[in-house]
Amino acid sequence: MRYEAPKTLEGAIALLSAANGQARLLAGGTDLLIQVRSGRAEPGLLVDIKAIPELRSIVAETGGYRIGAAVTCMELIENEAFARDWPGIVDGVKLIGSIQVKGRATMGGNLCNASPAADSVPALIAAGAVVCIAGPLGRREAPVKDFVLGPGRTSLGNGELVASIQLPRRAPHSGDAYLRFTPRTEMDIAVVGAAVNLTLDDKGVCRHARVSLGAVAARALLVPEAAAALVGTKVDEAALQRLAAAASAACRPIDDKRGTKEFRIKVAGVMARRAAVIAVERARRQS
Amino acid sequence: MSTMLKYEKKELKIVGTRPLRPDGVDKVTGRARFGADYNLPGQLIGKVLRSPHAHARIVSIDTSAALALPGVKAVVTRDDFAEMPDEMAAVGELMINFRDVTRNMMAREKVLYDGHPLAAVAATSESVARAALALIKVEYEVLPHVIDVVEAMKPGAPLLNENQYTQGVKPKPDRPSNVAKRLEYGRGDVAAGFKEADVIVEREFNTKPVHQGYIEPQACLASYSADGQAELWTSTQGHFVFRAQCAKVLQMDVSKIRVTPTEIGGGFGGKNNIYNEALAIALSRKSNRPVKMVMTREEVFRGTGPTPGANVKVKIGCTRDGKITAAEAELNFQAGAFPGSPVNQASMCAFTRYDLANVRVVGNDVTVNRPKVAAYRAPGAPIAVFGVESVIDEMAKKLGFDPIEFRLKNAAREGTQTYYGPKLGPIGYVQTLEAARAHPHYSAPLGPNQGRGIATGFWFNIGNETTCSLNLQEDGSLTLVLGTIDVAGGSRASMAMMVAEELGIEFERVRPIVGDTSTLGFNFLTAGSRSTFASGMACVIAARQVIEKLRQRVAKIREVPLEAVAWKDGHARPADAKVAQFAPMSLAEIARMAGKTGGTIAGHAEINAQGAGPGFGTHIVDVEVDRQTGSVKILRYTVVQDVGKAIHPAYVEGQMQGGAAQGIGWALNEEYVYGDDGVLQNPGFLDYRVPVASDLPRIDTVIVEVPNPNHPYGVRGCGEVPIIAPMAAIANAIENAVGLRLCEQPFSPPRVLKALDDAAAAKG
Amino acid sequence: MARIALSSALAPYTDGVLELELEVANVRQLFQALGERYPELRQHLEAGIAVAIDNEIYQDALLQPIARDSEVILISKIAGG
Amino acid sequence: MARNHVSATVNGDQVEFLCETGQTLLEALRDELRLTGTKEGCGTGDCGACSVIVDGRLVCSCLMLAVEAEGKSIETVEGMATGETLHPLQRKFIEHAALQCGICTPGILIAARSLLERNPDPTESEVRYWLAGNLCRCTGYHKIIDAVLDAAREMRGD
Repeated sequence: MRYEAPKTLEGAIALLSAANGQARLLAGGTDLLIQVRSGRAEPGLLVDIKAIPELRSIVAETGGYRIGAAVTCMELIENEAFARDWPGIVDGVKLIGSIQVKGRATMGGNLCNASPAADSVPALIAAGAVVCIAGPLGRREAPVKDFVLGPGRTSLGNGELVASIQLPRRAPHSGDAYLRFTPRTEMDIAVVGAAVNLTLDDKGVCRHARVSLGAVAARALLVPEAAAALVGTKVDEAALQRLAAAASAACRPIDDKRGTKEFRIKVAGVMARRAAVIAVERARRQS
Repeated sequence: MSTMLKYEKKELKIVGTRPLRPDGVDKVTGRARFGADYNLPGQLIGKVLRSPHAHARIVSIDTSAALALPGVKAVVTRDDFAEMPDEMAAVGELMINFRDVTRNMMAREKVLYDGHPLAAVAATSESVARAALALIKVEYEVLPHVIDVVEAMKPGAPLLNENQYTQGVKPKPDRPSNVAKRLEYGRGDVAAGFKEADVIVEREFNTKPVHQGYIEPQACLASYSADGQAELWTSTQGHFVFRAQCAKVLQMDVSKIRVTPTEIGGGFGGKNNIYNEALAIALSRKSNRPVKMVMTREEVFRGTGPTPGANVKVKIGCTRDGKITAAEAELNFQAGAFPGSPVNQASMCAFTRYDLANVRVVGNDVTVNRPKVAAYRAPGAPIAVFGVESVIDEMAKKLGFDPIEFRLKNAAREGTQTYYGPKLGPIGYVQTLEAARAHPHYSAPLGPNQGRGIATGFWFNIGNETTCSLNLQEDGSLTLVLGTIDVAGGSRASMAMMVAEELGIEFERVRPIVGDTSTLGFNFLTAGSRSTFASGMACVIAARQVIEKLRQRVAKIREVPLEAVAWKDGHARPADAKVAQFAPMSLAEIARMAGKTGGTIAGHAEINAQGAGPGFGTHIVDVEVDRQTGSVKILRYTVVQDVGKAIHPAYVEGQMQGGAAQGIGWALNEEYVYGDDGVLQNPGFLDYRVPVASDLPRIDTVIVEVPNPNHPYGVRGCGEVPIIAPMAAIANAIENAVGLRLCEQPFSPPRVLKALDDAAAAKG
Repeated sequence: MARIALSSALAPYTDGVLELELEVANVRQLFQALGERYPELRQHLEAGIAVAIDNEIYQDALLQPIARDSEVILISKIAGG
Repeated sequence: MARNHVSATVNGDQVEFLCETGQTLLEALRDELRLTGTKEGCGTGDCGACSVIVDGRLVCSCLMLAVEAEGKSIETVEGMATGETLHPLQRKFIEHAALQCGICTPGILIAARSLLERNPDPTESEVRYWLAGNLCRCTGYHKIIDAVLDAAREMRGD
């Protein structure tokens, strides 16, 4: 197994393309190293992207943000401006493992690892985030919601890599939140995750909403029916009940060691509802 | 001959205080050396090949390709270990069936569980060793497996051992069975007792296996030299017992194996038996190089002993005025791949907290396709007590009694006849119940969806073989060489405290160390909460020997009769001015002259300590249940326990808090999860969920001290009692919070939520 | 003679006999006498029986004296974690 | 197998070592540099026993490749005391009996230190959540939390 740490994006892409599938990208490595150590992954080459400046930076641009793929969770959590605009995404990022793991892990890696239970993905989908992809044929962009195809599978082609994740400009009175359910308070994989992102008008009526669920299907879902339950309401009890019902109805979960189908379906509604309540509070506070 | 020093009430200067542990600085600076921290020049790395099947016949094992790999120096399989007879054999004073020990260490005709070792290699590096494992070709004939204890007991269930016939049933069965042993305890007439009862509560409980979860994986380093001598460094709860087991399976003289215990990174019963140790010595013998073997966390979960899962049935009858008339229990315990679950201790612990005229307990020790169980802190007791204390609580509620009141009404006291044999001596059970009732926690207000539960636990505590040496050095300081492992609790500190107390000197003048197997005679494991009791007894005897020799020496030096010399506050002083007057001598002064006045002074003890005092505890817990997710939060926890005497109260509190935390994990989220294929699905700390710091509240402790009459300081022991009550206490708290009686451990969110929904559906 | 009681867990090995009187002066003699009377019990005696002499439990104390009027109860040995 | 040459700073000392690409920083510290104070409890980042600080960040050394340490500054438990003087956290852990077997202690000390460097006055709950990545099976955490809060108090000087 070889190790390379290119200093440019082009260098990384060249290495990836040349390795025709034998290379793995190394960002935080908190998932990859475990796969390699256990023999579940046997790459011939590791391409460490942490030496590429563009991938290590958080840039505020056109009112939104561009988060480099190799920015660590702790760096993102400590970025106060970002946390102010996208607290729901930070909710998710805060749940990616222990402080130790977050010191290494990246949101880009969390996304590319393509786990149905990835904690940052539902919030990114709810936020309408876009993945900026670079490859031998140049750059392209894709909505996060379409990027993950299934467990461990993404739309990345040979030689392609995620350069950054882009968050749009925030409208006034907007708020988002992510909640997950785990048996322990920390150190667990989400059994269910729910993200709600919404915008209120001056009268406190919800004008725009996106709801996304994690760990209830082969990949994180965008649930328009759940969002529809909120739009046009003041997010009152009735709306929250419709939201919960729609969220539960959208689940297509499996039974596994972490939770049963029926548990996931029921708790998805609970988490969505609780996340919505937090998102609304945040939106009201946002001028 | 048994050794008994009776309890002496006296004023104490050091015992009962909180000096700093002698192993503290090494442990906070990273200098303390644990199993994996030992290395030798030229050492090889040893790795184990483990079965991917729950149950399969081994058709063939081909190691030729592995041996041919550059860097591989030795491979061992079943062929490298002698067949052992199917009979109990003594190791020290432990009785073990070595037919099973050899097979668990290295599979022979069959693999019996996912993770069962098949072969081991020694190579020049970890990566070469791993590559070599991949080259070993094993042909299996996969067999049907059984992991559920109830299924395994049914006739026609897949058999692990075709030659196993249930012991303890008459007439001798004609068909083999997974039930290795059936045992029955009882007294009185249970049927008549239930007739007298106004109310009868009967429940069935099921628990999953849980692992000791020590943070340090098993690790050892072995060096066998051509002259037939072997040295072993290993993380163990009993280096003498490990030596005996290795000598037996390797057919070596006991004296030719020298075992040095490393600092042990947690054991809790899981490091009472060998796993890799004999393999490492065998690989070293074959390769003529030192061999180091360190388990991965996955190996620890798949290959080392959890505590059993079980099926438990409990039935209790009671009169309207709250007197229990009859109690009955059936305990069906998973032994794992080989017999030897703690069902016997569990049977003896089940009802011993109560004064009962009519009792019957039936226990079954059942083999299933899981790792062979190992001891875990009060082995078996928490499982039986989960059932019994749940039913006791339900009974109290049915009859309208306060749960503590009900337990007091039926509590065992001094002189209570147990159903397994003797009457109980002086015990502190009632005192723990009364202290719990008086504790502010017991009367604190509760909010919605919150509930309070209590439960109680009993453990025998034990004595057993113990040795130590106490050597007076030329400057008056002392070296205390101990043979029982300090498994973490701080026994080195406690032993030094008792010696300092006896000699009337500062704690810091006594340097306690744990000697290797060549420095002392046989010591039993640090297990059964015996260390502070038994090793403490030995230390006191050794210290008193030293004092006696000091008095004799001073009598000679000062030319006075022996009876004229008294030992007080670290000095030899005139016993009585009328008999003889002389200038007192300090310990240091005597030590300085010792060499020139007859030689150095030392004390020894080689004892088999008898008269351990039983321990009792009462736990109070508050929980809050999230009705929408089924998640249970521990809000407040209080442990009340009779320890006889707390030599070092801070370390006793630590045992109570640690035991309770393990019990909380057991109750809420810990469990072995197996697939239909009999393969363990959660062999790691991510999905095997031990409590993390943010899961737990502060754990308050109340130490009760009812002296054990058979120990000079009244010590009973304290390590095991605190893990017994939590599961039941939490189940009772959940019942009080949301009106659900949970009988399936763990009380994990999916289980609790389903129970809540089913209850709601039942209400309509 | 000392009064000997066996824990009911041992009944299968003594044809149900749980109480008897024996002329024995210590635990070793007791085990010997019981082993001769009940061969099936022998392996269990060796494999981990403790005795309670007048309600005091002894483990591996073969030379522990048994007084003429003592009450002796055989129970299983106790290990632990 | 081609080995990578790495030079880094460990507890202020310049070090150099060779490692296989697959080797973790934990293995390099323990096996190449013989700094065995950092422990392996799981190898998957779930127990925190291998916690070290790399360029000011708390990480699990079992989840970082040794080759990635090139040019980095690494702090381990061996570097916490100054000569004979223990770090306040080390002293408080002994005084509060916050350690039993001691296998998790180096990782917890390093993690607690990185917390107090960021937040000199944490609440009990903040300490519990920061240390959630460090498993302890002996103590039930009670005395560990006490020791960290007491050390923080002393380091603040109030």
